[in-house]
Amino acid sequence: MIEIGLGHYLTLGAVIFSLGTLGIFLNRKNVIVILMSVELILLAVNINLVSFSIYLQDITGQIFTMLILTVAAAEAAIGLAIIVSYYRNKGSIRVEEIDEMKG
Amino acid sequence: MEYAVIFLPLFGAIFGYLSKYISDLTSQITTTFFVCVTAAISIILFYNGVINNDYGNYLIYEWISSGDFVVNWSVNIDPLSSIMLVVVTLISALVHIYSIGYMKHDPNKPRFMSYLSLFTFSMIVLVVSDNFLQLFFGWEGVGLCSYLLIGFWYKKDSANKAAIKAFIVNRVGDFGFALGIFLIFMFFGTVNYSEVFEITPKFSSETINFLGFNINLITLICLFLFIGAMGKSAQFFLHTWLPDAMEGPTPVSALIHAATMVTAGVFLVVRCSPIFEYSQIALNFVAIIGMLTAFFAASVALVQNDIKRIIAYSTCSQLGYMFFATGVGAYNVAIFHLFTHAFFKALLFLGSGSVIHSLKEEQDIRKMGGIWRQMPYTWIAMIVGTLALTGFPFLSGYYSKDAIIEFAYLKGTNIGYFAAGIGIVTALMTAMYSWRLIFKTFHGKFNNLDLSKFEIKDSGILIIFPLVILILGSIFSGIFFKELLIGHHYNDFWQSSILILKSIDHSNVPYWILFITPLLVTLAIPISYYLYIINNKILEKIKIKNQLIYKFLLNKWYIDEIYDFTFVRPSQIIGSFLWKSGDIKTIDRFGPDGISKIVKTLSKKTTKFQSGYIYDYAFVMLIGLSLLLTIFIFYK
Amino acid sequence: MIAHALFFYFFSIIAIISAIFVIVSRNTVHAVFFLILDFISIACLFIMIGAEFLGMMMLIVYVGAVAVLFLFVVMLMNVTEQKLSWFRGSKRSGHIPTGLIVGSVILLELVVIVGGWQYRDTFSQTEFLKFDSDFTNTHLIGNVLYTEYIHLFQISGIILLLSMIGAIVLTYRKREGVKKQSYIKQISREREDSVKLVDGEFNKGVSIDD
Amino acid sequence: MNFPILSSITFLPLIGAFFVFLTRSEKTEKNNGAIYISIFTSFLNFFISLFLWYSFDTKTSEFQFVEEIDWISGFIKFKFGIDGISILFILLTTLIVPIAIISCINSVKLRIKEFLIALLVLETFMIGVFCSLDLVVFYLFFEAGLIPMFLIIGIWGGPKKVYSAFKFFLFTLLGSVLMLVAIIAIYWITGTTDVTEIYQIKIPHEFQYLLWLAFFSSFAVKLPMWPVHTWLPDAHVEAPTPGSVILAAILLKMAGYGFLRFSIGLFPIASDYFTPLIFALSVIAVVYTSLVALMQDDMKKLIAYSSVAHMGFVTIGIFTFNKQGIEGSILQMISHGLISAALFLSVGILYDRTHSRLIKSYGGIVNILPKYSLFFMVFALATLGLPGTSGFVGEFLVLVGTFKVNFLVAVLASIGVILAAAYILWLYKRVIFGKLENPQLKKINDVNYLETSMLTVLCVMILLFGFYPDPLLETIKVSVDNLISNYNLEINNKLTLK
Amino acid sequence: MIAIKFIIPELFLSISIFSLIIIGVFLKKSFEIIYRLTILVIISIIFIIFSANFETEKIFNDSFVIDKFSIYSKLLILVSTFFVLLISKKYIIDIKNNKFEYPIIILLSILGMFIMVGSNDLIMFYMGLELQSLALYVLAAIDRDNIKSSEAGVKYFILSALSSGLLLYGCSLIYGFTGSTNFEIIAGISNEFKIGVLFGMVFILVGLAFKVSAVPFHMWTPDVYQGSPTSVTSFFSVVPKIAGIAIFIKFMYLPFKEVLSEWQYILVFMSIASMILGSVAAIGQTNIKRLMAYSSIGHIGYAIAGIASGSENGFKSTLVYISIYVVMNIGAFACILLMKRGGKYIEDIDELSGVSKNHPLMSLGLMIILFSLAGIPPLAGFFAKFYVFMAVIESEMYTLAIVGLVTTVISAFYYIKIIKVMYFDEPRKPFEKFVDYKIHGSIFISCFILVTFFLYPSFLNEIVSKINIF
Repeated sequence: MIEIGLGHYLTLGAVIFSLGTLGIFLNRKNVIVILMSVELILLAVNINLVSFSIYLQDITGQIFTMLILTVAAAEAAIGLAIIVSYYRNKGSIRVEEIDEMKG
Repeated sequence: MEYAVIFLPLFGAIFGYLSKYISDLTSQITTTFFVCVTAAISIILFYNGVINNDYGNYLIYEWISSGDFVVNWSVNIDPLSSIMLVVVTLISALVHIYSIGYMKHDPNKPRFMSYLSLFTFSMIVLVVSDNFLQLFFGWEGVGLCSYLLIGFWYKKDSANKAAIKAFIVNRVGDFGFALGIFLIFMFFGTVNYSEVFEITPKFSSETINFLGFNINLITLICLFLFIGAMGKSAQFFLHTWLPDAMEGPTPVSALIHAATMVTAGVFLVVRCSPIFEYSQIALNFVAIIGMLTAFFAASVALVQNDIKRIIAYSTCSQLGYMFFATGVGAYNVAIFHLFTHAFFKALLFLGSGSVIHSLKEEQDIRKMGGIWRQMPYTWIAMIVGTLALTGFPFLSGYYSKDAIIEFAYLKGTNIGYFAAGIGIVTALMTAMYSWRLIFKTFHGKFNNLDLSKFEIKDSGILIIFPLVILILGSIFSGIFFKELLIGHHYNDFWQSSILILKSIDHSNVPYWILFITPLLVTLAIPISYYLYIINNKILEKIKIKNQLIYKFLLNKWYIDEIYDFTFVRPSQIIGSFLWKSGDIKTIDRFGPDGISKIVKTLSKKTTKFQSGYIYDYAFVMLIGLSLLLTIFIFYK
Repeated sequence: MIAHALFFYFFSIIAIISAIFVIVSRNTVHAVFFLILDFISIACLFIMIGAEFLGMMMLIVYVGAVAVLFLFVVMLMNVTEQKLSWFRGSKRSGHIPTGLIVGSVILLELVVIVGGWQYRDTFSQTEFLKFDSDFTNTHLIGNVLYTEYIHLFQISGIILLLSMIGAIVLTYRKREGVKKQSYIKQISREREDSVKLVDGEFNKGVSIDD
Repeated sequence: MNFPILSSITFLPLIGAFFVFLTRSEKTEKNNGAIYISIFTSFLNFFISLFLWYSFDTKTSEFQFVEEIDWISGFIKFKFGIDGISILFILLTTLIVPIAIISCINSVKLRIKEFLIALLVLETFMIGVFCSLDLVVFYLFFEAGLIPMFLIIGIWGGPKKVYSAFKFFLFTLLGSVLMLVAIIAIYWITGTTDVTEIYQIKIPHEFQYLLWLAFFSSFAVKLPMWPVHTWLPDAHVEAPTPGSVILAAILLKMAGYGFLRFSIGLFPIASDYFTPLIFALSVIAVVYTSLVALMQDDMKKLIAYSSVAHMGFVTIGIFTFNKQGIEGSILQMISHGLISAALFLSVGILYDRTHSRLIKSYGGIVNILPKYSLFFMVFALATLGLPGTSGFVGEFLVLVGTFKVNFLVAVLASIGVILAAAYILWLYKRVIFGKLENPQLKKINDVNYLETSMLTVLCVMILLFGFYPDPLLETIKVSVDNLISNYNLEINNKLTLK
Repeated sequence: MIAIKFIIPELFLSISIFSLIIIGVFLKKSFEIIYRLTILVIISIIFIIFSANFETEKIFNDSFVIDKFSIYSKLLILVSTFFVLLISKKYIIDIKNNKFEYPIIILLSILGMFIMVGSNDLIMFYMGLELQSLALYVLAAIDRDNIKSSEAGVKYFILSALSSGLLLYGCSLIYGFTGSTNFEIIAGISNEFKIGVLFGMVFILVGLAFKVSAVPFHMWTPDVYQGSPTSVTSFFSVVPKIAGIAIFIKFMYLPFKEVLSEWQYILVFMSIASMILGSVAAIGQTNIKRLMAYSSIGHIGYAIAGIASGSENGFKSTLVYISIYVVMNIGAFACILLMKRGGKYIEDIDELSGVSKNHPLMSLGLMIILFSLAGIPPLAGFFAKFYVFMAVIESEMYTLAIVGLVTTVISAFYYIKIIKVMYFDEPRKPFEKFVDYKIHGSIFISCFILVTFFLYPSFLNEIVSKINIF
């Protein structure tokens, strides 16, 4: 327990990843929380990548992380834009009400 | 000339039908003319055969050739076929002539005449064939014509029903016949008579496994062929169509259901004598069925009231005689009886037709009576026919029927004795019902309420003329042809066309058997006169006392009802059961409809997952993911 | 060593707890703040194991930009307060246990496989996680980012461009009836268009409005 | 290479269809241009196929007029060729299609142009089936026929057309997809889908059983055999007259042809092995459907069920593996093609006049339609296999062949013959005979010259081949011999291996 | 810079995007001109690609590959985009969505796909994927005043982000366990694969399956197809599928080639599930776009079946399949884009009732396309399936083949149901009659290809047979 190895970091990543996935489908009320859960997932990935990078003494992982950061930002921007656009039409962003199409 | 025999009636049929566009008369004349010519030719052929021994096989062309299954169309003239030809064409010609008069008022004369000619054609094809398949063609052809002619008055529902019944019952017989042909082809490798007969002895002890039974091959073949014969000749079990067939016009009954077609079964058995001779079992079977039919039909005829039905049952009964004659091995006698029977039965039918015609289509003998003065010619004809039928001495029936009983007796086997006994009893019954017919029809009180007795006139020349010829035939055919056909030197005539392994010595017949039948039938005349004319109370009493038996006989032993109950209804019920429950409720329900229903429910179920909620979608994805991961972990 | 362990546990526990609160808190603004806290703690972990540049980037990009964006939107839509607790949907409620089961199954499998519990021997040999190099982490990244990975850098630029276009397409609207200053119009205004010399007739005045 | 006569027969109707497509559809529903073009095309095709028959060499069992081009390069060649068996079916097709086209004039009232296109396209596919010597090509044509037939039933059909069309389409499609699997499997086993090559290579017998079943599933549905026959009555009932004619006369024969060419040819050992199955199903079909036919109240349905029974004879005959049986079943197919076409035409003629197919709405037709009744009589008699009609020769030969192999099957099948007489005569009685009771019937006219000519042609053919089947038998003789000898060779090989 | 000459198409594309943005911003009512320029750009890229030689080149530290495989995919993407743009123009104008950004975003997504199909490296792949996906999110929601479009955007965005997250997690695992992000290096050491890598592979498979909408990661498809504007749906159903399948093939055949036995059964499962769901769920649909969504799920099932066979014929057959699928889908959507009545576009299948009376040619075309989609010979759709099952049976996966063909029958049911509606039912009011040679031309070309394909069915095979990704 005292010696912190790669496994610990990966476990941390796994926990956050699972929390992120849970957040996506347990949430019923607010789409933005789902967006945040997606960010959590990306965070978990980042943890993985960085710790692998350090472990492997290879910089690629960190570059990858950095690009993911960029993409995550872009994704957040577009996602929020979509949600705003949706909000304008519907007047609500409750996840339960996003069911115009089904079947 | 030989080809003409077969084709003239066909041309007659075709031209007869087509000439309806010209006039009815043309068609009547054409068909009659062609058939008369045919009759003349066949008499010439017969004469040539008897005198000059001028027989032969004339090939027309190859019909079917599939591998070793080769069948020809051909005209085969041999003693048996030549005598059959004479019977067929002669009666047919007479009936054609008769029909011109009889059908005077019918709107569909051309059709009728052409059917008659077509029938003649088919019958000739049947008779002159040299192989089983052509025989089968003719066999079915006459069945068809019989169907067409029975149903000639298509507006009558009963006629249509009777026609279908005739065809289908015949089909049942044909089914057996066809199986017989299959067997023959399968083992003998050919369906040509001559080849088949040649190698039959080799198979005489062959046994085969048929549907789990080990049966002698020859016996099996004979039994199957005989089933065919039973159907066509209306033998017991398959006789039901014949009385109903009387729905057809009377000339038809005379031609088809008395003189020619129904005797095809006898012809078949005789034709196949080289096979039947090798199977005692089959012969015994034939004899038993023949006896049964003879007795059964006679018993039923005793109580029937329809003039034509009585004669029909009588035909049935006489056919029974012929069959037990063949059954005891007296093929020539059977043909002899066939020959004489053709004349007197045609005579009876045509005579009764004349009566019916005169009485404006009345067939019930209870509504006749006392009209002999009004129609003397017909009366004479009927009397002669009846005498001949009952076997009154020195008329044709006497020779042939007595010969059958004698031969049966002389056979010396149990079956033979029994057959002789039945023959005698039946002969008595025959006399009873025949005279009943005569007396009820022509004598006693006039019972018809619809017609005045004085309206009734005898029929015209076209009807009487054939009767005259037939009277002559009924009287003399026995005397003239007795020696030729069943005499001591019968083999001179028959040559190889029939085979009798153990010929019956006919020289020393016991006297009692010679006399008993004529005696009985002669006695029957006054008895029946007494019973039916003078004192018919006795019969009434007997009728009331034995109500059960009377009903039993009146309803023809309930055979029709039994068949209806065992075959017709079940097949209808099964048919609609299979359709409604089998096809619709089972196959469709569990097959296409069921599957489509399942798919549709599945579709509804799957689209229910598509709830529209993001979290559900994500959830499904993650379940998928965890499933894959889990499989992976456990798989490794 | 112990310090490393202590810090690791400290930050990771904070990260996990704040991650939980991100998804359970009723108030969306709180959730955003927990997200920020999460980012900060992870950034700290990054810095601790030697990825300083990325740690800083996390703070700048996530905390400085993304989270603020989130806050903006949350405020904008006035959806800060969720009226009911998040986990009780108005319709079915069977999803919580099944969801938790599925989530924990995934977690378990991940931990078993990648957390190194099954293959402990592969990983636990690592004594200490450290870049043994003369360069700093930032140097290392700087060395390759504009050389080896220039194409990726460019692509990320295009992605950002796209996100910009996308956001504009989706949300930008021209309002009707808003008066705006038009430079072009102003600049391209010519004298001939604007000024007209009229010969005024005496004592009659000029009608200007035509 | 010689003139590609087979391809021209096959694709000529397609060209005709194209020209029909170009005709202007007029506002009045009569579109004479389209009718003339299609009649011309189909007759031309018929005459070419007659010429084909004339130039066909009946002495050799080799495939003739073989055309071969590289099609899917490296995999599959587009190969056409015929032997004595195929040519009869081609002739049947080219004969029936013009008749069907002529019958359109009376029975198809709307969208006749599209109908003709569908018919001509269908003709191409049908001829293609009989010509193709490559499994994939065969499959292609075999399946493609579904499209026009589906449309014919669906667009021009009766009230329940949708159900019937779907049932027809999906049922047959389901049956034949398995065949596709088998065809591909054969490709990977033998390395080719060229039938003649596979005849040489021979499929190892451990594979044969499953492959046979896959082919069987397709043919059984198409034929149709019990218990997958239920699409047929529905399809027949709802299809317009020409559609029923084509369906009964030709489409069903594709399956019979398939059994001959592929099931026996490619998988002799499996065919031998599964003969009891075929016999059982066929006998059930014969008896079962005959009984069902007895109780039908719809004329077309009755005839459809009788088709199932007759096709039962065909399968029995094919799987006897002897000359009489196989020749008989080919003859039976040809004659059934003629007879069922004729029967459906006849029913169609009544239907055109009164718009009812129910038996009970008729009765006493003979009073007003004597000519019609005569024709119908001939066809009815041919259906029940009266000697002298083509129906008899086939049926009888089949039974002869069957009897050699299995008594029980032959006996049971013969019962079907009796029942056939019962249902068809009963039908005839109820429709044609009796009193004319339905007042609506009194107004209708007898057959016109077009109908007469169609019926006469069929009638003459039926009688001709009844009395003189030699041309047909002569054509197929050598090919059938070859088929049987190949089969026997394989079976003997297998026995010696054991 | 020697590398530049190999990425001229991509460079040209990027530069044109920038220029188009500038033009679009500075010109008023610029949709028309941008639209035309976009088409011009696409055509010129096709020519540029053709003018280069087809030798395999690896650039950017082997992270980007130009080979026949990627060129084939790019060409397919370009051609199908070309047609999709052609058919959708009138629709875009009619729904007043004629923003100049629309074609530009499409170009951007194409750029993403280019990068994706050419990538030889996880990072490169990820960047391409994200570029493509972000563009698609925007496209889905582009009709921003329409609630359905917005909802489609939200759904697509969230689920896609989730799937990207999963995919990235997989990438991180693979990176960690192999120490490299390069496909070839990963493939090279694949013998020593640890279970961690295989785990990563599963995650990546999930992400890819999402992109091509394979079951059970298909859930977004129907809603997004239905909600997005039809022009976008037609794009969605065609172009990203090509890219998705291409990269799917690349993943399976390059980095994970050696662990074929590991992924094969996953693919078989996905394939069977997709085929079944695609055919079954579509039956109850009333909206034609939704139906096309299910249909595309089913078709992806067949395409994956080809990959699942794991053989060389397998991926080639999948390429052929997807090519023919593209032709059919473009035709189908062109027909859907003709369904306009009273100024409004309609999507109900029932509205097609009896359309064959009033619009015989259009319904003939749609019928051919639908039969082809159902895989009935002799249309091209049959050959597509035929090749796939050739490959599948070659690998002796009989169950897959039989299930696949049985689902063909089930799916035929809903295709012919549309035909039934068009041809068997009573006609309603005719659609608005307009002649747009772009749409009609596309339908004609599509039908022409589908019908005449059987004359020379090895046309695509011969092209594809030269492709090699190893």
